[in-house]
Amino acid sequence: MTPALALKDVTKSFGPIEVLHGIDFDLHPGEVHALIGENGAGKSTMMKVLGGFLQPTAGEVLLDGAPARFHSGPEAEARGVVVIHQEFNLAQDLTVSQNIWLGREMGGFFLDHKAMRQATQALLEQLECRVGPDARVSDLPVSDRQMVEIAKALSRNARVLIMDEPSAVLTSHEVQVLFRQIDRLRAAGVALLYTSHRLEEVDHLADRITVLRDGAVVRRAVRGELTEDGMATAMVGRDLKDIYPPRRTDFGPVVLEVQDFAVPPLVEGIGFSLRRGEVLGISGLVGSGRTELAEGLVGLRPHTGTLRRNGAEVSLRSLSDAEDHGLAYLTEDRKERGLLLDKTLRENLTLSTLKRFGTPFLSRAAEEAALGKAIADFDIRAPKRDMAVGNLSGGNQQKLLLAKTMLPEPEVVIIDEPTRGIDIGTKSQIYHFIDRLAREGRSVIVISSDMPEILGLSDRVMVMRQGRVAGVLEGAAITETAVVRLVMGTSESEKATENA
Amino acid sequence: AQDDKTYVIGVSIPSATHGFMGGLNWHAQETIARLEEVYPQLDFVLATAGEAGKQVSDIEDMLATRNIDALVVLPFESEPLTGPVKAVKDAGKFVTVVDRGLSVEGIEDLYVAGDNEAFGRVAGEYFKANLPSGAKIVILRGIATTLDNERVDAFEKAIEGSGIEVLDKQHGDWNRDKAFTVMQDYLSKYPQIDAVWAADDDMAIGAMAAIEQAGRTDEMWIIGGAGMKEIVKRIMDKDPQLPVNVTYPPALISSAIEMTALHFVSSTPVYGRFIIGSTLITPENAEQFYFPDSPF
Amino acid sequence: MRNLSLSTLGPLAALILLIVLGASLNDNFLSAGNITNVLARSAFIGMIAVGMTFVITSGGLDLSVGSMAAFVAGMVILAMNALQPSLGVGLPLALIGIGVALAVGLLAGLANGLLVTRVGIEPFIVTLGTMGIFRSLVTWLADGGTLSLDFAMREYIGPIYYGGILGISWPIIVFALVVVIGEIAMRHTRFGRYSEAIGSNDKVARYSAVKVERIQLLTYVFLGLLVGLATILYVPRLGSASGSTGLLWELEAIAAVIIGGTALKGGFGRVWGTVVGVLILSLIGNILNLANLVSPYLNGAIQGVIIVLAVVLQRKKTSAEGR
Amino acid sequence: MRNLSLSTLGPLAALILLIVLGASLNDNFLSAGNITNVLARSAFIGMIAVGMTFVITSGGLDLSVGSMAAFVAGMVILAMNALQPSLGVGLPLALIGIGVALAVGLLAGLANGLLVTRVGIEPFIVTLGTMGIFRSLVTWLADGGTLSLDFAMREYIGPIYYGGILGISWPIIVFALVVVIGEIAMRHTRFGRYSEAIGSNDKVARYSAVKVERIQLLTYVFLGLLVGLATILYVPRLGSASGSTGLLWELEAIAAVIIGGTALKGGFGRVWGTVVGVLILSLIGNILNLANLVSPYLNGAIQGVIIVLAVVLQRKKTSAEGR
Ligand SMILES: Nc1ncnc2c1ncn2[C@@H]1O[C@H](COP(=O)(O)OP(=O)(O)OP(=O)(O)O)[C@@H](O)[C@H]1O
Ligand SMILES: Nc1ncnc2c1ncn2[C@@H]1O[C@H](COP(=O)(O)OP(=O)(O)OP(=O)(O)O)[C@@H](O)[C@H]1O
Ligand SMILES: [Mg+2]
Ligand SMILES: [Mg+2]
Repeated sequence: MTPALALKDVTKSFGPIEVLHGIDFDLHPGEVHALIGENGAGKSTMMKVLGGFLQPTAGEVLLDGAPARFHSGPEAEARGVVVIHQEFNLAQDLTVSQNIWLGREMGGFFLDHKAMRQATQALLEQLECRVGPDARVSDLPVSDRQMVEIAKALSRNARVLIMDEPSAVLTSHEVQVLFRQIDRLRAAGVALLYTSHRLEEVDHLADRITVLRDGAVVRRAVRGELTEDGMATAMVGRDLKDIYPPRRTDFGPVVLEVQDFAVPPLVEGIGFSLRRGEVLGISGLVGSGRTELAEGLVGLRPHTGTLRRNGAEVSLRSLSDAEDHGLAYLTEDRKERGLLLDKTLRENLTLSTLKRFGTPFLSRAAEEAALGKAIADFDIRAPKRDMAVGNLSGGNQQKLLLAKTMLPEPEVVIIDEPTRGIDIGTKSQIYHFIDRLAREGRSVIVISSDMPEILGLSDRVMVMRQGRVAGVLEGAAITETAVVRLVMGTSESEKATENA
Repeated sequence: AQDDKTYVIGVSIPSATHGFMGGLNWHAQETIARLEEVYPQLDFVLATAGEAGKQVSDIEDMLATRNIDALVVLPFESEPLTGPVKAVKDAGKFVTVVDRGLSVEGIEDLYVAGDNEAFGRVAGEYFKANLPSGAKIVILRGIATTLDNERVDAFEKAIEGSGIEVLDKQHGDWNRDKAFTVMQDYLSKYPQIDAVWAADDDMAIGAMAAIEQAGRTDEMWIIGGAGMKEIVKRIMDKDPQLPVNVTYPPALISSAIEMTALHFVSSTPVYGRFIIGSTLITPENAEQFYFPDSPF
Repeated sequence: MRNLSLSTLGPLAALILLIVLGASLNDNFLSAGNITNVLARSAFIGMIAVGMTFVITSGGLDLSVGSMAAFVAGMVILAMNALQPSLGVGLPLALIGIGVALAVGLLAGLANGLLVTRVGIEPFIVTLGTMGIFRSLVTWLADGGTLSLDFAMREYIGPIYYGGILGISWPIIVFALVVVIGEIAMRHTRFGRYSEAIGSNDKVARYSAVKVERIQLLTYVFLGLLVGLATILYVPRLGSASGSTGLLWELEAIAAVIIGGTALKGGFGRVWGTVVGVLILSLIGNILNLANLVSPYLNGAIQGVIIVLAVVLQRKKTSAEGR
Repeated sequence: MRNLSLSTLGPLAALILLIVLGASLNDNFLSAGNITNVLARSAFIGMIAVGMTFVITSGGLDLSVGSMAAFVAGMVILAMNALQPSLGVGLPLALIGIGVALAVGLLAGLANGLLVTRVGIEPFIVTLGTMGIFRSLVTWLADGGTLSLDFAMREYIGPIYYGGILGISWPIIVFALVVVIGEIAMRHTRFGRYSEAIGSNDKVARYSAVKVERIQLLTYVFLGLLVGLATILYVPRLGSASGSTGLLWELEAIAAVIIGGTALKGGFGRVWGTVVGVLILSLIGNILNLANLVSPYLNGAIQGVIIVLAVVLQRKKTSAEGR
């Protein structure tokens, strides 16, 4: 059988730096092919080459066995090759429906708004997504944006669908929805290429697996040949053990206490406390208000209620107030709120802590030193130090964002989706880093849609549902079923007991 | 001062931003072309400025790079140009000031000017003589400048005691479009207007178009100013809407340049003040003010 | 409904306030004559502002429209004067004038658009340059003075400005048509949709098979055409063009667009808003002329205050969230 | 090094070309006198453009600077004329003039900044409004004419413009200082870094604990102060202020900033580039005066062409990939 899409000895360089070295690769109709590899291994680059968004420096892209010579993404799309990009690819000012049909509007000379809206509605329903067709994309949470991206790709009726970390910003429920779509497409004979750093997903989905390391294929396998551990080892090139650090036991006094906290319009009546040296996990569905709560806590959103820091009531009106009180927040929205994509690593790293780098004149040397340390601590892989952050691989951007958030050495840090898009090796490093923070006597709130992460890291888990606390679990009570039950709201009676 | 030496005469004038200045620019270029032909020993440098600061720069450049022997300047504004022109004089150059006097007396060798006071007064006297007491008029003023103030003050002084009522005096900025708009609004606002003083012919043209559109052509007449050729033509043709006009000839720049040239090419010393009065153009004398080739 | 949000009602509210103010200051304010005057004089800037809405929405800018209008008017007058001896005063000559206006406008817009899209220069710089070029050319063509249409021809085409049907004058009718077409183009055609998409994120648009350069080019050409159209209505009014024709129209057009709620950074365009913006600006001038409020020297200040206030009315309460 | 990329060298190359052109046209072009003249006259717009660089870099815009300069000059002259009888001509009066200029500039900038940051109106609209307000106020204060400094005082402070040390005149020295301070502020202080961050993405800046509104406010205040400083050097040169003082300076200042390579959309500022931009604009005027190239009516066209060419020189080849 001729592959639907293939790469023959493809090399890709950005300027002097070669990031793909002689890749051979094929993708068949009716299969799900998973591409895995560390951050910066070249997965996104390879997918962009396949999808026509980048031209190979050497080698060929073959479509149905014949040289494809795509000059642009749209050209490839016209021939049935569709890409869901890792970076969001939506126009923020347009509505969901406008984005989905952009470039392929329905109607003759006049646009057929009704048809597009209905088709959008149908697509979103298929994805069990509650977003309205007329919602403006800039008003959507990142997870909904991702669902819109998926809807957009589905609307293209692709022969080849390339998905670059589509699940990174989704919760488990939405991932299930996505999987059903993937199964449907596979059955319909579509060739699917899938990347994810969640290896259990790869294990579940993939008919074949290709492992990339440093821009070269290091392993090819078929279903069942590799375990999750095997994949991790193939990616990282060494054995990975103990992804999650051991639990901590001795906690200090309460450092943060929240009472009757509300962030209008969604979040109300939140109360919890956080002890010194503790990791509090917050779980919940998309739209349950976790991000709003966090942003309210650090003064980024208008809020009401009381907040005590080491017993003293504080009023945080802005993020810099929060920083003065030793709080820090890592946003889930890397691209729109986290990083300046057109600036260098150094400028991004030090932005929120510039005061430490000299008054009145900034010390370039000190900044460079901090960057050097961050690169080492967080294993940031940047081909060049003075490159624009937007050109880093997604995972490395996330690591930089983490480094940036940790630079002020906060006492209490709220991390919203800490390992989004991060490879398994680095994930483990980050978990150990969080553990080290806690052992040093800091307190960490982890908001995560990744269930194993919540289970593996948290000393306590607070579950949110529709803007309220659905329940709090501690110690041995933290089990997947218990969390899921609270998340889905299947047991109202339990809530009362566990909340007490 | 007659020898084989060539002399450079700098001419600095405002740029052609409205009809009158356009005419003045045209006359300046015309005169320069003519004089360069006649007197090979004369070189001219012409610079136009849209703003006082730019004009100061132009004059500095002439002094620094063009080695001028004389400067003919029509100051964009009097005050800002006084210092720089004085610097030219202090450098030993011959200075001719045109139209707008400097704010310090005695700098220039030669002063050639129109008479803004008379420009307003002559028009005002015509209104006084030709309108009954109680007549209602409106005024279209120029750009807010000292010279506009002088004209309007003189006009108002001239009609004093005549019983003529000035309904309104807004700025038309010497601009046809602006004058058209303002006149339209005057016409909406005042049911009776007996005459219009548009202190410039460009504005008169705009105002006339508005009056025509409102169908009130027979109700009022208009006096403009500066002798634009189209207007002079209509006076010649005894247009009842445009009975007379007041001169303020853009050609005065020609006189200034010529007299400055004479200073270098003839032995007659040229010094002093030449005020070119504003006279009334009437159907009888209109012919002598009609220059069909001028753009103005 | 989203379309009836505060930011739509804001400028409308400002407009209504101005109308109430005008009516209370002068009885003739609401007379048919005055309303016709205000609408007709809004028409020039209005048509240009509708075109500008598309340019700005797609992330561009055009500073040259005022001098482009002067240039187009100059070319029309030159062409008509040159052909009048052979063609005589009449419809053919008028049609040629119209043709010249549209053609020159189109070419001028094309020049701007090509410099922006093919050569890749900032629109601000391109149109600052062409602004100087067009204006200079008019001054030069007019020899520093005024280009005037031959009087007979002017009488003939005068009705284009002053005439009309059913008591509504042509500029108003044409303006209304342009607005309707503009609104439909913005809301209901690909051209408008793509303009918004490009202004919002040109990379996304490019990834979605939108021909970014072509659409951007089209916005400039469309604007050029509208400048030509506006000039067709302008020339009969006074029958002349000079270096001072259309002075600062660009600022007025851009201001109208922004007052109407279109974002200067692009991505979001509102043609109706632009119309309201144009009317607000025209009304301010009209009211200042009709009412002897203060020293005329302060007109500019009052105008400034009202512009700012009109926009304050349309702003929502801003918060970290709202941004 | 990235800082020496084509986009830095582009405007420099254009500048050098202009200098070569000037020198070949006129022997006196490179004379000390001419160089001094060009630099000194660049100083006004230059200082304002340095301030504008920060405003634009942080995503703002200020159209009011020209009329603000007129307003500041008017206030300085009024104050000095009022106090001259009691204080006499001398240093104290001159110092008061300087104080008034800086204070009025600062307050004017503060007004712009507060309207933009606290009331949340588009900078374009705010400064379009204040542009009209400042200019009107000057015209009104001058009663439609010109406000003039008493001649005796003018003679006394003349050296501020025409004097200097070591043969370098004061405007040049002050301008050089402003440039150095501006460059350091942009590259080596938090203020500059934050300005770039806000212009690049104000949301990210806010999420990075940057006090976005405060920095934006500061950019307008800084610009206002620089307008005040420029006026201190302007008043001795021209000794007067009227409604037409500083006309279109805003356009020149913005053009200088953009020619210099700062992005109009914000996020990336280059003070050195702005200086090059200002010099390019000054030199174009100077060169046009040096040689009788063509009809003066076409000066504007030549200027336009050179501006566009200067920017073409600095553009890299754009490609779909590079965007
Ligand atoms: N436009 C570009 N210019 C320069 N370097 C680039 C560019 N795009 C990608 N790179 C570099 O190419 C390498 C591969 O990046 P790529 O995005 O393909 O990684 P990835 O495997 O998708 O990683 P991740 O899991 O973090 O998404 C990285 O080192 C990245 O910095
Ligand atoms: N009206 C809005 N305008 C702009 N952004 C919004 C708006 N409403 C929500 N958001 C964004 O959406 C996210 C809020 O997500 P929310 O708190 O509802 O869900 P969550 O529980 O954090 O789930 P997840 O993060 O998985 O989507 C935040 O990034 C927030 O900034
Ligand atoms: Mg990737
Ligand atoms: Mg969230």
